[in-house]
Order: sequence, then C-alpha cells, then structure tokens
Amino acid sequence: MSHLPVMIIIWPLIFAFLTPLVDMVSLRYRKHVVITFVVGQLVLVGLLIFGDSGGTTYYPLGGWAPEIGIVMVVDGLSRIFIMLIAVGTSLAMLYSLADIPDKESKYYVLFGILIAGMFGLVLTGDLFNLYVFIELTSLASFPLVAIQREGPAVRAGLRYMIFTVLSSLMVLLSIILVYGALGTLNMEEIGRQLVSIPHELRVLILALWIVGLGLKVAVIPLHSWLPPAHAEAKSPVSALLSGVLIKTGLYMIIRLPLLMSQGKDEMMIQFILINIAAVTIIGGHLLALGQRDVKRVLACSSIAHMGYIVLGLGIGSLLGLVGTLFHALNHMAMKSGAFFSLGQMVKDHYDFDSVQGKGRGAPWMAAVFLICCISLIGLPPLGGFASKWILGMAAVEAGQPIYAGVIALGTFLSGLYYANIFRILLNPDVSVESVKTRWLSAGVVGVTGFLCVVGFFAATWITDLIKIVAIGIL
Amino acid sequence: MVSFSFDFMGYPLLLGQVDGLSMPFVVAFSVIIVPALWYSFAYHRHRNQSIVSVLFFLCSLGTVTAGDLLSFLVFWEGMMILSAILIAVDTGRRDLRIGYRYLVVHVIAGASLFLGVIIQVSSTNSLDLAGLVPAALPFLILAGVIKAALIPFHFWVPDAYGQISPGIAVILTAFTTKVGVYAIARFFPSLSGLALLGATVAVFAVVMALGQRHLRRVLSYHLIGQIGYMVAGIGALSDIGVAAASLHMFSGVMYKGLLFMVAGSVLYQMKTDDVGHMGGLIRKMPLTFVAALVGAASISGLPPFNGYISKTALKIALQGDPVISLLLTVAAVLTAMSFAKLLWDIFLREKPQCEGGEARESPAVLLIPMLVLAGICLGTGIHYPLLTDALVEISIPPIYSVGSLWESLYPVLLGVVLVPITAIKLRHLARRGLHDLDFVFPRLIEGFTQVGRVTRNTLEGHLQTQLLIVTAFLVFLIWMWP
Amino acid sequence: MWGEIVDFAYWVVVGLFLIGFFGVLTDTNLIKIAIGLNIMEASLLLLLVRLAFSPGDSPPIVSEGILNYADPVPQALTLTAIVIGASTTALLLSFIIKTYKYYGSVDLKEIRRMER
Amino acid sequence: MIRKSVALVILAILGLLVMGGLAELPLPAERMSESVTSRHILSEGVSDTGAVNLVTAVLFDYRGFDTLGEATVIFAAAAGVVLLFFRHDLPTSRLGLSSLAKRSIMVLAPFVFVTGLYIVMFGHVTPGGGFQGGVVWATLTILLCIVYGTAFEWRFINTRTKTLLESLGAIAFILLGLVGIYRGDFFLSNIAAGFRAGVPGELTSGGAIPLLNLAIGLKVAAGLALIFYNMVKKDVG
Repeated sequence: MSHLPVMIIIWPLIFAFLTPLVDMVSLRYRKHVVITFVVGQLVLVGLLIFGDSGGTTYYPLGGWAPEIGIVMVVDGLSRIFIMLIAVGTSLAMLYSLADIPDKESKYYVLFGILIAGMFGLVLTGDLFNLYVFIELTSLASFPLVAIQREGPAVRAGLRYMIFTVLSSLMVLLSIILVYGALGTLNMEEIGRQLVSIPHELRVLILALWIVGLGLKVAVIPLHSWLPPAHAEAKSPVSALLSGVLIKTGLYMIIRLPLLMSQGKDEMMIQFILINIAAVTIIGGHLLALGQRDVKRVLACSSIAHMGYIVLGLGIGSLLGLVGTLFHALNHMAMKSGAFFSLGQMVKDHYDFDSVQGKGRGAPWMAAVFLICCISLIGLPPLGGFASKWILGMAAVEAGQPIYAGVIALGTFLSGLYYANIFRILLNPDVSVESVKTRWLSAGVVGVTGFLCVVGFFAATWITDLIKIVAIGIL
Repeated sequence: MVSFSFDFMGYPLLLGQVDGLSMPFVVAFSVIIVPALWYSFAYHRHRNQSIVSVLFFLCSLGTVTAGDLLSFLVFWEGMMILSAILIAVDTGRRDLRIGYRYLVVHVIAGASLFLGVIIQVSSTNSLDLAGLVPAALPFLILAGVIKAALIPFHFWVPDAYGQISPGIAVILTAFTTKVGVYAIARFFPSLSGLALLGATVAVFAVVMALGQRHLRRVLSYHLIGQIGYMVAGIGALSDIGVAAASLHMFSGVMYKGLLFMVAGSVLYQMKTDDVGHMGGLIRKMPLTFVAALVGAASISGLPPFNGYISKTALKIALQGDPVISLLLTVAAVLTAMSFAKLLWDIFLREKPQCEGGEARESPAVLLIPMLVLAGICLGTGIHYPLLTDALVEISIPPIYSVGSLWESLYPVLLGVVLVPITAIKLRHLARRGLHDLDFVFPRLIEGFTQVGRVTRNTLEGHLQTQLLIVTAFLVFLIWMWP
Repeated sequence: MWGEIVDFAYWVVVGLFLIGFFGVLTDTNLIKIAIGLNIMEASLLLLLVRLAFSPGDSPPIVSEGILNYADPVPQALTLTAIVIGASTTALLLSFIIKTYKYYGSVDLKEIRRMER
Repeated sequence: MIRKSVALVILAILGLLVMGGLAELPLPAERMSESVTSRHILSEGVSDTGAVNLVTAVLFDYRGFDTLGEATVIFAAAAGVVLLFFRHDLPTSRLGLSSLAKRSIMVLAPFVFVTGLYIVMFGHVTPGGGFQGGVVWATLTILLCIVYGTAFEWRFINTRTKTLLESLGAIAFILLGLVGIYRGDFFLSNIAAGFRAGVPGELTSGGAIPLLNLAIGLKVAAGLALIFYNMVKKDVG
C-alpha cells in the first residue's frame, strides 16, 4: 500500500508548520527550505501520477472502511488536478522567492496550507472532509490577497471573504442535508443513493451545491468578488488564485454531475451550466473590456475563461470534458505566465496610465507576456488555441453550434482588450528604464511561456492522456 | 514542392502542398519578397522589422500552401499577429491606435474563420480544403472578404496602409489581401455574384481613390480596386477566369509593390504625402518618375506591361457578361484618370511654392528594387508566355491582337482626356458621400469599449447588491428546477 | 408541499438562517454583516445537532444501562464546523479592524464615499 | 428601502423553499437505523478506539483527518491574522486593572490552567477534548492580558513562544499520525498501529487520542492567544 496520497497533503503541511520554526533560527534559510519543498512536492506528485498503472486507488485514513472513516480516492480526474496544482503552485512558490520579502514568514505558511488544502480537496472521497479542505483553502487565501495591507487590498480581501463565507455556508447546508437524508458522507455512496432522495430536497441540495461552488468558480452572476481580489494581490498570489485555486471549484463541479445526479437532473445541470457558461464568456470579456487596469483585465479574463471551462462541462460529451480539462491546464499555464511576466515588467501600479511603455523596459518579459496573452486570446500556434478548438468542436458536434459562436465572439472580444494592453505596454512614446530580472523569476516566466507553446505542439499527446481519464469519468 | 505532415489531435496537418491554385501565389510571393525586403531594409535599417517581415512572408507562404484547414488557420492567424506587430511598431510614434484597429479587424476575420473551420471539421470530420458544408460557408466568406478588403469591409486598408511607412507597406500590401483572394478562390470558387461584387468594388474603390489627397491613401484604394478585378475573375466561374485572376494577382503584386515603393521614395524626399503640395519632381527624380510611369501604365492596363496581359485575360474570361465588362471598363477609365492626374500632380506640373526644395533622386538602394520591379512588369508583359506557362496550366487565347490592344487603349485615352474635366467633381462626390464610411469603423471600436464600460458598471456593483443577486440566483435556480 | 412533520427546530433553523441572511443583505455595518454570517452559521449548526438527536436519546458517552444514544457523527461534525466558523470569524474581524484602521469607519456606505 | 423589501421577498421565498426541502428529511431515528456509519460507531466504537466518549472517538479516530484539517484552519487563521497585523509587534498597555483584580486572577490562574488540562486530557472519557481545553488555556492568556495589561502577557509568554508551541503542537499531531505509517498501517491509525486501547473509561485508554488531544490543545491555545494578542495590540504604523 502506497502512502503517497496522504504524503502529498502532509508534505506542504509540514512545510507550513516548520517554516515559523526555521524562521526563528534565521531568515536566511528561506530559499533552501522553499526549494527543498518544491522539489519534494514535485517528486511526490510525479511518483503518484506516473508511479502506478493509473487505475482508481483508495487510501483509508486510520485504516477504517470507507463507509465509516475517511477515504482518499486517487483516480484519473484527481491525477489531472494534482498535476495542475503541483505545477501551478511550484511555479508560484519559486516566483515568490524573488517577489515577496523574506521577512514575510507567514506568507509561506499560508501558501503551504493553501497547497495542502487544494491537494486535500481533490483527493478526498468524503463530503465533510471536502468542506474542511474548502475552508482551509479559503482561509489561507484571504490574507494572501490582502498581503499588501493597504486599503484597497484589505477591502478586496474583505469582499472576497464575505462572498466565500456565504458560499461555504451554502455548501455546508448542502452537505448537512445530504447527511440528514442519507446518513453517509462517502462521496461514491452518495452518488449511488442520491436518486433516492425526495425530489424537493434533492433540488435544494443540488442548487445549493451549484451556487455555492459557482461562487468559488466565479461564474457570472456569482463573480463580483474576483476582479478586485485577483487584481489587488501580488503577482504570484494572483497567478495562484487565477491559475489554480478557482480550478479546484471546477473540480468539485465536475465531481457533482458525475457523482451526484442521474437522468433528468443531469440534463438540468448541463442546461444550467452551459447557459451560465455562455453568459460568463461574453460577460467576462465585456467586463475586461471596460477595465482601466491591466491586472483587473487579466482577472476579468479569468472569469471569461472559467466560462470556457464550464462550457465544456455543460456540453457533457467526451470531447467537451477533454476540452474542459485541457483548457484548465492551459489556462493555468497562460494566466500564471501573464501575471508573472506582468509582475516582472511592472512593480506596483497597474492602471493603464502607469504602465505606459513599461513592456520596453523588460523586452523578454514582454515577449512572454505577449505569448501568454496571444494564447489567452486563443490564437495558434499556442495552447489556448488547441483547447478552444476542442471546445468549439465539442459544441458543434453536440449540435449546439451557437456556443461555438460564443467562443468565436469571445476570441474577438479578448482580441480587442489584449490588443489594447499591448499597445499600452509597448507605447514607444514614453521613456522607460530597463528592469532587472532575477534569474529565478525569469526562469519561472520562461517555463510558463514554454508551457503555453507545449500546449499546442504536444496537444495530441496531452489530449490522448486526458481522453483516457475522461472516458473513465463518463 | 516539399511537403510536410504533422499530427494534431488525430488530424494530419499537411504543410507545403502546392497545386495549380496556390502555384501563382507562391511564385508571386517569392518574387516580390526580395525587392520588397531590400527596399524596406534600405528604408528602415532596422533589423528586427526585417526578421518579423521574413516571418510574415513565411506565414503567407504557409497559408497559400496549407494542405488542410487547420494549418491554413494557423498560418492565417500567424500572419495576422505578425502584421499587426509590424504595423504597431511602425506606427507607434504617431498613432498606436492604427495597429490596434488593424488587429481588431483581423481578429474578427480570424474568429470567423475559426468558427467556420470548426463547423466544417466537425460536420465532415476531416480537414480537407474542398467540399465545404453550407453551414460553414458564411463564416469562411466573411473571413475571406475581410482579409481581401472587399467593400464594405475595405476600411482597414486605407486606415492602416494609408498611414504606415511605405517600407512596411510594400511588404504588407503584397501578401495580406492576396491571401484573402486566395481564400476566396480556394473556398468558394463557384459562389454566384462574386463577379458582380468584384466589378462593383473595382469601380467604387477607384472613385474613392479619386477623392483622396494623400498618396498612400490613393494607392490603398487602388489596391482594393485591383482586388476587385481579381475577385471578378474568380467570379467568372471558369477555369480561364481563375487563371486570369491568378495572372492579375501576379501583376498586381508587382506593380502595386512598385507604386508603393515610388510613394515611399517620394514621401522620403518630400516629407509629406499630400499630393496637393507636390509638383515638378520629374527634374529632381527622373528615374523614380520612370518607375512611376511603368507602374501607372501597368495598373492602367497599357501594353506592353503585365497589367495589360492580365486585364486582357480577365476581359476574355468575362466576355459573356456585358454589365461586368462595362463596370470594368468604367473602372479602367477612372484608374487611368486617377493615375494620369497623380503623375501630373507629382511629377509634371510646375508648382513654384511646393515644399520639395531639397528633394533629389532616391539613393541607389531604393532605386534598384524599384527598377527591378519595373523590369519585371515590362518583361512579363512583353514575353507573357513566361507568365502564363509558369503560373497557369490553361492556355490563354492570343493576347496581342488589334482588338484587345484597342480595347485596352481607349479607356486610358478617355481617362487621360477626361482628367481636367471631371476630376474636380468626382473628388467632391467622393469626399462628400463616401468618405465617411472610413470613419465609421474607428467609432465602432470605440463603441465596443463603451459597451465594456457599461458592463463593468452593471456587473461590478456594490457588495450587497451583488449578494442580493447571488441570493436571487439561488432562489431562481431552486424555483425553476423542473 | 411539506410532509407530515415539520419539526419546530426546523422553523427555528430557517428563521435564524433568514435573519442572518437579511442582516448580511441589508445592513451596511461590516460588524453586523459578520454577525449576520455568524447567525447563519449557528442556524446550520443547530440543524446539524438536530439531525443527530431523537427524543429520548442520551449523549453518546457509553455507560452501562443506556440503550439509545444520539448519533455521534453530526456532533463531531458540529465541533469541526464550530472551530472552522470561529477561525473564519477571527479572520473576518481582523479584516474589519484593518479596514477600520485604513478608512476610519466600518460602514460600507461611508467607505464607498471615501473611495471616491 | 427598496433593497430591504426586495431582500425580504427573496428571503421569504428562499425560506419557504428551504423549509420544503427540510420537510422531506427523514426522521433522525430512521436515518440512524439505516446508516452504516452511525450503527457501526455506536456498537463498535468503544472496542474500536477504547474511548468512551464517542464524539471524541469520531473526532480523533474515525475522522481524525478532519481534525487535522480543522487544526490547520486555526493555524491558518492565526497566521492570517499575524500577516494582516504585521509590523505592529509591540506591547501596548502596562497598567492593567486594580490590584484586587490582579491578586484574585493570580489565585484563579492555576485553577483555570488545571481545568483546561483536565478538559484536554479527559477528552476521550468525558465531554471535552483538545479544542475545548485549548480554548480554556487561551482564555487564561486573555485574562492575563486584560488584568495585567498586554505588556505583562507579552513578557510572560511572548509571541515567539506561542508560535513555537503552536507549530510544535501541529507537528506533534502529524508525527502521531505518521506513527501509523511507521508501524505498517495507515496514516492516523490508532489501535491498529499499536497504541494501547486500555480499559475504557480510564485516562490511559483510547490509544493515541489523549496525545492527539494534548497536541491539539497546545496548538489551539497558542493559536487563539496569538489571534487575540494581534488584534488588541496597538497599531504603531
């Protein structure tokens, strides 16, 4: 029996708990501790993902049977999300070394807890345990948003927090009702028995679940906490939140139609999701179009991209699911890359007037930013195009070409505002001094740019892998 | 030709597939790129721009030789990005919005193409360029029409090419719109109404050109007009029509390149491209004048230049349709009028108060590519089998006959005669009625930004309003669940 | 619409939930919003405890001679949820303190006015 | 005013809908008789874990991972509060209350501490446990803060000590969990990993549960004290 599933969660926790102790000795070991942690995490995750045959593995915590205790489930879907989280968090962690002052000890504590929470979230097979991990990730992310400790940042964090607490309450109510109806918390068991719940109660449970998690995923009309929160945070945190954290909400939504419904409800959920997604894509892009701050534009574009991701889910076909997962991976790479490279070009103020011409101060960073943004628009030959292509194909194949039209419209709208950002960042009329980039952050930025390119050229290979997982899920 | 295959998600991507339709494009692109690069390099002395230009050229080649829809799309978008970068970098110091607007238009075309390709591929499950399904057609047409700058989607041409520096314009004009023509020829050769559309565009564009004062804008409109000719040729729905269009594409690339180079040289010396401020340059720039003369003769379809060959081929192809023939003749008259006036204004007339006091002949590095292109125009015109044999597989009826010589001469003569009489009136007409079309488009893009601002104001409301919306959404969801 | 029994406790739960929610939706004072959220959470905990218990049950501490125990699982869940709720409240209050230090007010309207 | 009425209407509908859902819940007794989880824990709980208090058994054994999670939540909240109030790390008040209060709190303090210890250590036998006892301990530091002024409390157990205690408690929990893996069983295994079940009802029963309780108690006490201290200390910029 391999203990890897639990070790993956314990490792960041140990990092988080040890960091204050190490800091009491000296702040100088920060870099070593963080790099050790990241390497260890990547090794553990690599072992988990590639170490076995790829089937479903159960890990009973405390040795109790799944019905009685808490069980952890490793299947294809959690493997994909573990990979996403591991890559995204490792990059953000390494990037933080250059961007966050050493004395911010608690930053790394919270970061570690956040990572542990996200891993727990995608690994657990117990509904209440899921809730605990949701809370863990949320609580760890609130202070990270407000790390600049100034008025707007604190306000953004507060807004984020109120929305998230509300969403947690909805999820908690949903979980309580499930337990009250079925007397079990095991997710697979719940999936099997959910049909036996009386209709009105089931609708209540599902609706609370969708809205509660919709708030995490930030689909319109549940989105309004996201732009300030993601924009006011520091670059690595923005990248982490936009690139990784909101995808975990997606994971739970994917689990929802898979485990928690059958028949008519599934149709209804898909109908809800696909329409929410369409509204989210267009609304998110229009929101981004109206912004006057680069980071806010990127944040709003995250909303729109969650729309694309949910769209594939709403289509409900194999291809749609593949598109969803692939776009989630791509979006992690390109949005992180965009935030990272932007953070290297511009240090503090991100409104359009202050960033004029800043791209010319760090041309290589600007180049990666350009690549990431082109990928975000969805133009070939970059990853964003490949996943949009799959999503569009899925929409047309499912007999709903109108949603392919929505994707194309989204491409057009995002072209509008990214073109605007380029022309501002590359404005040659403003004189700028060149910005020095530390090798670590430059490396991280380079990796994200590389991932964007890989998304297209290795698309065949990646989608084949994802397809195996998706077949397993459906 | 080298071909190369690459697997993308279960679909084979075929690169470098050359067939009868793409051959003329490949040849034309490969021929023009050398003088164009030379010219632009001499004009700018900026290495990065040349690198981007070469990449742009390679993307254009890739587009016309793509063997499947997906790689076509990839190269198409690649062209778009690279050309937008070229324009943005070039126009940066004056007006960044030009590159922005250019990109926006082409993103629309790209999104439309993307949608069309997706519909096509998912309904036929293959990436073949042929056998398009009707559902995909409108999107592909929109993409092709925008790229080829057919009216009413022509506005980006004068907007961008009318303001970028000629060094870049020489490169961009040679490829971008031609790829649009290629798309039209490739995807919907049998679309009805193309011929009429093309002929109308030709007339309209030339009328618009007559109303312009600025040299580069004039040339931009003529560019659109020449595209109209090509589309009319494609619309003839015969092999000979497509062949004639290909020939005209080749000629057009050559003489438009030449004319933009001339414009660049003049601009370089005069520091302005307002035709009204020029005059008498023939004495200062005789060789440039010769090049301009060749270009003008070629575009007007005068023998023995290559424009004559391709226009005559077009006339042969379109013989059966009197309306279109008439429209093309009108366009030819107006073209000749426009260029006669242009040559008169710039080179011939004496204007004592003109500003080109210290203007002198262009340096050799600028002259050589111009003369090379002029040579090509003349050479392929005299020895036209060189063109027809190499580019098109269909034999074209003898071109140098008395009838066709007369047919190409009289519109030019008519145009030259009519210059002093009607130019003024036409100019007023064009300026008053049609000019505004060009300025709708920047407003349109501003309009989108406005929509975004309104959305932001509605969707980013106060905390509690948003919370209320969340609650209402929850209630709505439970309430509406069947 | 409703089954045979609608427990009194359920009315209390829903009532508290709505009171808290109403406060969150309408009161502009941040502290009161936090209180509203806490009331909502308390109502959920009440529901959880109610679900553990049937009339006549003893607390689940095993001793001789008792046959009916309350369900221990929801009680454990309640404990967990309480701790989580307390932590959330602590953090929420520190955010509010921080907001107060920056803006000098905990009223949403005034903060909004100050932003302009 | 409009918002209030709209909210009222929406919430009324929501209340009715939730009520409609709740009305369809089965009776707790019915559910318990069908639920594998509840029946197993009620019948086998004592022999499985050695703890008489089944809530603690669920909390620290059957669902021990939840408890690790919630302990981490407190840790995260404390870290978050510290992060938010960073740079204001100074004691504020040296005055405190009257000497009467000071004297009586000194008399009370040991008893409060012992009460906390009792609640922590007997969590598996009587109602109570690490969280509850930890809160009592935290109350002690809060009382000292109020009565003697924060400066005294700061000297008495300073922030470093608290952080140290908190981290040590957390790490102890994980180490206790890892013992299960070390003994060839699973993470957080209790009796199966070789901890002695003991005689139910005694202090030494329940395997690792008392130890886990102690770890949690330390962590909760230090965490809450940190949160409180950071909230009351003065903002000096």
